[in-house]
Amino acid sequence: MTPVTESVHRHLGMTDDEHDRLLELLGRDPRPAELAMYSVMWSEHCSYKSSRSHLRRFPTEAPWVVVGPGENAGVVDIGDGWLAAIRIESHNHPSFVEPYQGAATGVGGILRDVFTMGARPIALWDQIRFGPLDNPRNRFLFKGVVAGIAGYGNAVGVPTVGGEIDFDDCYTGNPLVNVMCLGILRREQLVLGTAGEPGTVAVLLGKATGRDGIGGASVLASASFDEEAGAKRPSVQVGDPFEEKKLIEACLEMYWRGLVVGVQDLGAAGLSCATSEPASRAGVGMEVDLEAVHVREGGMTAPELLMSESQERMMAFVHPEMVDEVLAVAARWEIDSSVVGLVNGGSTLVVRYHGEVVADIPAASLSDDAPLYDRPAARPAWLDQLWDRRFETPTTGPIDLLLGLLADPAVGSSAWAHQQYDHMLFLNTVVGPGSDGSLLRIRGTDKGLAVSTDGNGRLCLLDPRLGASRLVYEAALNVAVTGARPLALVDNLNFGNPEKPEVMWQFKETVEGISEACEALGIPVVGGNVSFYNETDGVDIHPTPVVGLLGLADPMPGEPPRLDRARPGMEVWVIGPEPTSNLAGTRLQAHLGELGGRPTPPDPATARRVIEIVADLAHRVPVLHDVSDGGLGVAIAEICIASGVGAIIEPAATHTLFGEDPHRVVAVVEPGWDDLPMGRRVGTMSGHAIVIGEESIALKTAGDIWRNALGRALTG
Amino acid sequence: MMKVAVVVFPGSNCEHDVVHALETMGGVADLVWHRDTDLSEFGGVVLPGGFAHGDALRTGAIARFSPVMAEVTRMAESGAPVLGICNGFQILCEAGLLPGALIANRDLSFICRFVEVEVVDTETILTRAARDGQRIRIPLNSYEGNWVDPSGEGRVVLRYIGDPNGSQHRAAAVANQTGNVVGVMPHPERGSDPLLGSADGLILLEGFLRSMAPA
Amino acid sequence: MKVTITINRRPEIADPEGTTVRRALHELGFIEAGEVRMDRVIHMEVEGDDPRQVEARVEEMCRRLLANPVIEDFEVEVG
Amino acid sequence: MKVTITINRRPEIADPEGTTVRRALHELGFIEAGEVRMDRVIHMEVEGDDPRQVEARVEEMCRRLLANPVIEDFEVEVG
Ligand SMILES: Nc1ncnc2c1ncn2[C@@H]1O[C@H](COP(=O)(O)OP(=O)(O)O)[C@@H](O)[C@H]1O
Ligand SMILES: [Mg+2]
Repeated sequence: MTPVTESVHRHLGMTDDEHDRLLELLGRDPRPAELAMYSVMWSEHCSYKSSRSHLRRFPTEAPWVVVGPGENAGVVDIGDGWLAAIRIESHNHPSFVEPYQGAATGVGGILRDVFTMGARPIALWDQIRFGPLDNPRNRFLFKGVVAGIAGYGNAVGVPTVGGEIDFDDCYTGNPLVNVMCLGILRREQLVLGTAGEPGTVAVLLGKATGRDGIGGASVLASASFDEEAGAKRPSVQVGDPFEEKKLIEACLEMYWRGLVVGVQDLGAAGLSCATSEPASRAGVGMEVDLEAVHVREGGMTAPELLMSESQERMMAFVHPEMVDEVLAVAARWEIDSSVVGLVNGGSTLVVRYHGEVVADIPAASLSDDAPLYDRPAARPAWLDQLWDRRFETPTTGPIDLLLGLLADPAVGSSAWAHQQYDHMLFLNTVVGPGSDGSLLRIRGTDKGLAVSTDGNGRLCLLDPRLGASRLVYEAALNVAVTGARPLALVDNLNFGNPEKPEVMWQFKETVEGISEACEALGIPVVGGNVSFYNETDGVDIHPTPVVGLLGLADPMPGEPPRLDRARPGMEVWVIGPEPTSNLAGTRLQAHLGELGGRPTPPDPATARRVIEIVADLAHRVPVLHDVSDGGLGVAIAEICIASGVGAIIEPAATHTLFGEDPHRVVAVVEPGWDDLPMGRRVGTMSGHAIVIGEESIALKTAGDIWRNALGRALTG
Repeated sequence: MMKVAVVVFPGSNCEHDVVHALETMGGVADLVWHRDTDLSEFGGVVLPGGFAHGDALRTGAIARFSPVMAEVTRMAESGAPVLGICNGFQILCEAGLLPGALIANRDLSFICRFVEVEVVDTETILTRAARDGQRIRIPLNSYEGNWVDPSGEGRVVLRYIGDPNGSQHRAAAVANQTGNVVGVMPHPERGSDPLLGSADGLILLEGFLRSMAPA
Repeated sequence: MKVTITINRRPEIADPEGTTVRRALHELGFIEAGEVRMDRVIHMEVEGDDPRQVEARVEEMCRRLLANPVIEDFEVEVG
Repeated sequence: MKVTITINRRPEIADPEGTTVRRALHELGFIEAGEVRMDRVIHMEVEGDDPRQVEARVEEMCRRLLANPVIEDFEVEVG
């Protein structure tokens, strides 16, 4: 046996304390393959060692939750025998190293998390954040990421129906690439990541294993970026959407024919995770033979085979009598397969290679005995200064402010990106990209699934708890405008270095904020992801939680509200509380290069009331648009541009027009409504200009500015 | 009524959408696997969109060797309606059942949005139910939608209003000389429901269904 | 045997890749870039002893699959 | 000046497209086809008189735009 020196564990990202813990656990020195397995499985990325204890705070239960956090995806009951599976993931660091492949493999990974549950993936969303586009490197990253999402998503045949694009200096050295996937399945097709009973056979399906991403995603995602990033490059993983497409179809056929007892995708930590986790969940042991693994290249060592992060692979756990059928289904879909393991009644995971035992460890210990840190948290000292900052409301006229905002690539049309995504496949996309929430019909029923994803790093920097909870309220309102009520939430927590008490404080506050809002609205958290170490040269990103909310419209409105359904003569109303004069954390501030103040807190009772009003109105009015990024002014302008109709809006103060206070929605209605609950009339749809008080701008000019915002920023 | 065969290659992804849209029109359609070698029970065939064989090498290049293509060729020669949508169009070109080839869009980007096309030839299986000059609004969804035809033999069936991708003669759909084999780049099946933005595609699918010999 | 196959788009056929790359180079300030053509190169390991025979087989592969005669020419180099 | 730029994906980086093409060749009976790698060659006209200077500029183009240094190697040949 090769002696394992201390420097090896450090090189693999394991601390000396963790190494001592491992020695104690095993009662001996680890073999090289064992050390490799523990180092990856105990990495931040796989073990959630800094976040696990805090994530317990989330409310996770509701009568309709079928599978909560802990499995590959959360699953909820949507009626009529249908379940929905949902999950969100980040691929931030890989996308910084190689934007196309980083984003592409992110999409591949999130799809696998969903079809591992037995679901057919029906839609994707991407939430992507970069540094400003006047920097060529940021342009390169942005274009590469969009191309990667399009390249993989389109080819794998799952529509990307929405998402978010934002830009801020803090993401220059550390872009955020989050992807979310929704799948649906019949109740009887639900599959879990379990290894099953003793005697079950482990069959590895899909792509041949190569030296991809060894020490890759998991190590990359668990360490900060510095000059060394270059040295980590050779482990770039390449996505193969064609293989994934075949894998999806093969797996769905296996589920449908009842051929598997459990399935686990191979993501970070590859075979190590795909054998130990299902064994641990089922409370069984397993024997694995690495020689059986189908490989792309010769001469791979046992640790390499166990750590490889080659994409597009799945581990199926199969009753021994079904193995031949499983292999036949794989062959029919033209994917490779190999029988690599056998489940037994013990509790150890024994891995052999060339007849030699290379690992013999308690199967559950890789996940269950992972270190758990309660890292110190401290409110950042600089926060008070940020709160005390006085922001001078600009004296610029409303139209100039509006045009400035519409020209901002984060506010302007996202068509440059989303027209590169197939967002129509499967004929379900009733409301697609460019709106508040997406709305997908569920064929064969009169229901619709509404989804909204929301993040806002600036707001969360100013107040992580308040900011995070406002994201949940905003998402709930976004699904309400399609007529849906919230069902379940997934969250992606993008943060800086958790070893800094300030970051840990932001993290805890965020978890608290999401939890409070979810409790107030009765929304269970059914899954998520944590991405730490988003820092470059010691500077952390803004705390950037992203929430994805799934809602159910039951029934779906016959004519769901859309931004393009306003017509001349219709009236413009605002529904919700009177706004304050607060501009803290708004897009207007960002646009003017400012960030400071204390954002307006949400109000749970008001939130509930507005959501109810709006979800109800969705069946009766042509246009509903929530007031968020860019405030009322931008919301109305977007309706005008989408519908090709001007508007005459009452004069209003700058903070009324561009403030982003929560729980507000613009409704455009046929004339004749004397009253709308919590509503007030602010204008009329009419003509070919946007008129605010005394000022106006031609609709065409405003539209061109909005439509070209991203394209113009990209040409530098 | 005769059944339509909708061919599934590894990597196809619009097959269920096509079946759904045909069924909305009262048609009967079955999926057939690319290794099937007998289509005798079908009156027409659709090669749906997607990324057959991952678009490796050139789009459609590998799919044209699939065993089912011998039957598709036989049906094309017998005069039965053969329709390639998007990737199916590309496969028909590679197979030599339609003239020309499809290369990358002029601006080198994937385009997914509604486009308007104009019917310029009503004597084909796709346009039989349409009027000459009729405008049809359906979604385009492709990276290689730019048709080039050095032979000059292609018969343009639908023409883009505007020029989204650089296609020769602004061709959005092309037929063989006898009009029974048609490739169309935008997706008629995606324009099959007003709830999704348009039902214009049904006019085209109607033409296809009408072109099948009565059973 | 190592074989290198070059697949050229015929000059009379449009080359959007080439055109786009040239435009991008100009935008980056590489104004000296003139016409750009992008071709494919396929590197292949082929079993066989006789270079002439290998060449003939690979040419056959090109005619059947690797090149599209409607728009492309090819060249095969063995060794 | 005529410049030829060869861009090859690094050998340790997977090439799924090559794998698919190899599979297709096998199905067509070309069982002698071994590993297939899909690469690119760019032919470019570049204005300039000094080959050394042209080469340096084109290498710069490769680093900035034409090649992806994370997964690809490139070679520039002038003339
Ligand atoms: N922020 C979070 N909120 C809720 N659940 C979370 C969060 N982060 C991780 N989880 C849950 O923890 C489990 C383990 O996640 P992970 O190891 O990343 O899964 P995978 O290997 O499938 O990507 C998953 O069920 C996931 O939903
Ligand atoms: Mg997973």
